[in-house]
Amino acid sequence: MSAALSLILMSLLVVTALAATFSRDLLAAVIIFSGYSLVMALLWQRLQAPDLALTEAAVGAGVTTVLFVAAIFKTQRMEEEAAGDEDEGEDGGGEAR
Amino acid sequence: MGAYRHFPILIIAVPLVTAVLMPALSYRARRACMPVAAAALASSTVLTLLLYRVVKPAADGYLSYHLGGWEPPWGIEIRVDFTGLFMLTIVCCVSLAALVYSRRYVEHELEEGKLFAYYSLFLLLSASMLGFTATGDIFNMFVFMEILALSSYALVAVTGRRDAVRAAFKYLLMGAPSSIMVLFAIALLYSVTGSLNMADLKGIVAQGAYSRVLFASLVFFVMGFGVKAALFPLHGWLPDAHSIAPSPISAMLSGLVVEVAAFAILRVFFSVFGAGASAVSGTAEALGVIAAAGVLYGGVMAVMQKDFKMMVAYSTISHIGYIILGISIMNEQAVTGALYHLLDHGLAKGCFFLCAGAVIYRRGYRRIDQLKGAARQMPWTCAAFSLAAMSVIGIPPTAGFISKWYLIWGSVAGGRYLYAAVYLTGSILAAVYCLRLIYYMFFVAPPEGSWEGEGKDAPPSMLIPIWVLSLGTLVMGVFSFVIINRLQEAVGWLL
Amino acid sequence: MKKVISLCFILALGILLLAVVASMPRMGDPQSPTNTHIIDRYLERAEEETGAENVITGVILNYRGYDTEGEVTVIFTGLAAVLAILGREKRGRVHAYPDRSPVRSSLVVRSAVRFLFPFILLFSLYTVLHGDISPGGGFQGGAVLAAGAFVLAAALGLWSAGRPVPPWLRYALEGAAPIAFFTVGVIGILGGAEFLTYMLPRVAAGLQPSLRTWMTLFIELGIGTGGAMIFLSILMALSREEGEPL
Amino acid sequence: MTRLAENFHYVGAVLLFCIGLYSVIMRPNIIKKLIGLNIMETSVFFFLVSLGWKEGGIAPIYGGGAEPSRMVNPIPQALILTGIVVAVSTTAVALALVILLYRQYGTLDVDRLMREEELEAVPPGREGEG
Repeated sequence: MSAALSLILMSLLVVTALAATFSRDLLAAVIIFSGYSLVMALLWQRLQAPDLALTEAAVGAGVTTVLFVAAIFKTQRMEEEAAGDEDEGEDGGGEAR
Repeated sequence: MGAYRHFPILIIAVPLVTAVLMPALSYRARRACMPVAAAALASSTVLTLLLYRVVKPAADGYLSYHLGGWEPPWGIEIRVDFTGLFMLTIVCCVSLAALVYSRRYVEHELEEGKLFAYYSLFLLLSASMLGFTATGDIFNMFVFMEILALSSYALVAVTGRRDAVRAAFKYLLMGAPSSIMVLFAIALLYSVTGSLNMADLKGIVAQGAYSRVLFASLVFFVMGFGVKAALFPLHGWLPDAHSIAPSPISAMLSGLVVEVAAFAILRVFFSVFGAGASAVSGTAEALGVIAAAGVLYGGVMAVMQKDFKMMVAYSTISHIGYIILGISIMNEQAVTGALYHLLDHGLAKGCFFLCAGAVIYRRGYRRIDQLKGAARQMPWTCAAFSLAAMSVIGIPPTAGFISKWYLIWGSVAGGRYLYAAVYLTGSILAAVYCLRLIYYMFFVAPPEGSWEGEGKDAPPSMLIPIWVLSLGTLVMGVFSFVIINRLQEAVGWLL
Repeated sequence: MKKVISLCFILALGILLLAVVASMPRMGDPQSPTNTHIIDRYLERAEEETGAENVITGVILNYRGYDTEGEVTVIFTGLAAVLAILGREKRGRVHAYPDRSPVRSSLVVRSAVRFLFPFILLFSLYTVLHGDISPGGGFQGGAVLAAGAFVLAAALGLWSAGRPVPPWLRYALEGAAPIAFFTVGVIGILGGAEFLTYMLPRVAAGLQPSLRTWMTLFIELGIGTGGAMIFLSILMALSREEGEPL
Repeated sequence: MTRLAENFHYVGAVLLFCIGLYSVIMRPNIIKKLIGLNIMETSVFFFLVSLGWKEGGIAPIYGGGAEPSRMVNPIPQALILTGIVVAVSTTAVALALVILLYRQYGTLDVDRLMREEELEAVPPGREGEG
């Protein structure tokens, strides 16, 4: 197998992982994570693991993502601003007491 | 051998499949859940006790079961050796007691729709601990560890109260990365050995190649299991989870779950890497220092607590330090003491949490100063607590004395006088926090209106498990000769 | 302060791991321990010993069948944990769409999903049944089926996704995989061999291979349907409305 | 150093592991922590898959005249299949906890949760709770 393609795929993995980590929009982060799983599945296919590629594409990119999305719709979509000491959170959970 | 051959798998598989059947059972006969669960655990207990007839503390005294008939390095093996059998017995007995206790307590505290999930998870927790202890395959150990972890997260949160959910989440946030670390450790180990079977691994590790990778693997194992065992700097999740969970679950978590993780460290040290491996001796040194710090930290924090269950939780951190310290000294007496302390800790801490649960069940009191004069209303509970407390402190006829004796003997024999001093200091701290409670319970007049009432002690279905555990510490202390020599012999073969 | 310590910890771990990687066997080296120690038997004899052309299926169901039993128990534990935390959904009270949107998705999406779903179903069935010949197997197929059902749920609403399987059947099938394993395991013991053995000495030699095929198929189907049902139930429980009685 | 270059798959796995760990430890948002957890998990799987690969390897499936000697190691693949299941189960449990946590605290931010905890640690008038 050609190392170059693997390297490209791996750098794509690192980029998606970083993007998922730093995006403020949780929904976007989850979708990026789904992309990460797909790239991972491709890489596994290249490493001669078709069973795993199939499973990762279905579970990592499919099931996990949908579960995340369901949870995000039950909670909130945007990451909160960093909790400083005197911030006025829009939900004000801490200050209500 | 005969039918004994199949006992190891049946011990694990019967509670496991019963757990899976629980939802269906609750659909047809809700009241039957608890008796069926108890029957499954009781059958495991009986099978475990019967195994003492075939498993001997000798080099080839273990019972090996080849799943699917595939020989060990290729297939998965369940290997019950004497130390493992000892741990299996502890798991069976304490979880059976906690399950019997659960009935009154949990049906009082949980919504009815969640009961089947509770019993199902309870059985999964016990069965996974049995599988985790008995397995001879390192990846299989990881699988059972995950069942254990998932069920314990859920059981902490099962009441659905604010603080319970938060405690469970904290537990998960530390527990899940630690599982991944264990997986990474397994991957590293596999990368340089190509094997997953513990006995096979021990042979390959002894050849000494790739020492750097092996060292990293061991560090990851210790970090991973250290979180699960609440080893001192990684204990952050424990006080909340243990004090907020329903009391029978606290007893399971404190009496068994952390212990099983400590036992896993022992397994990794002696059965996977082998006491002679260079990685082990270096790691053990560092581990000893950390564990000694944990003994003192847990003890001091326990003295400072105002909440009964919180105090017991910190005491757990201290006692896990005892066990890990004993393992890290790595001589026959100290490891025997550590193993015996597993038994003592399981019984005594289980009893403590069940007592706390009985008080909460009757009165809803959690704070220590509310326990003043508790013996007026709940003499039996308080007496059982005192007996277990004697074991935690290490007063002679109890099991705690025997285990501490061996631990101190081991540290002196190994020339670690400082560690012996740590053990003694830990005992003094234990005496402070336990005797204060006993004093409050028996010798202080209760404040107006707090303990007179109708004067009922806990119901029998709660008192019996409490007393079984409490008397267990006494019996295992008085009759320690039944097992401790054989245990020492088994440890001799392990090292 | 805490952040600095954490960062240092991560960095230290990373450097430790890089040092480890530098001293590991070369990747892909046919002489490395992983490629020499015990795998010859798996690669050369798997087909005759397990009857599966796909060595991975052979390993999963035969050599390491007990791990797979643990694995299916893990998902069951996941489901039991979710139910213990959130409770089972009540029929008809789950919002039609996971995203609570009252607006139905567009006709194009709905038709496309309706058109695709039978193919996903077919593919997953193929994956389950052909697991021992081609890539795939019980869990892979179950995951594909669950992913397909999730797509249906996202486009048409949860109850449309759940409708093909009535709740009582779904509840009954959730435990299918561990029970299938246990059954086969006990058959193994009764057949005079070990737990999870497929070739039973007490059965006539001519029948052994076909019995093995049937038991393998039974387990594969158990894993597939069990896995898919559990995922569906988890999604339903996650979408359950708050304040609903259990 | 040459070994690092030869083992660049492993280096990638280590990098992803560290990114995941960073996300778990440093990001205050719970969903981010869970994504980080999944990244950590897949990085270990990636490490294992690379471990099983062999130069010029083929997938370990007979048929079509595949030679066993060229097949890649099936064991890591079998392990990862189990690992994937474990990962998704953990995620499901964690998400269930997240939903309940959000219902009760109205936030997904760990720093805020900690602050609530400190507020609750003062226990006046909650003796009655069991």
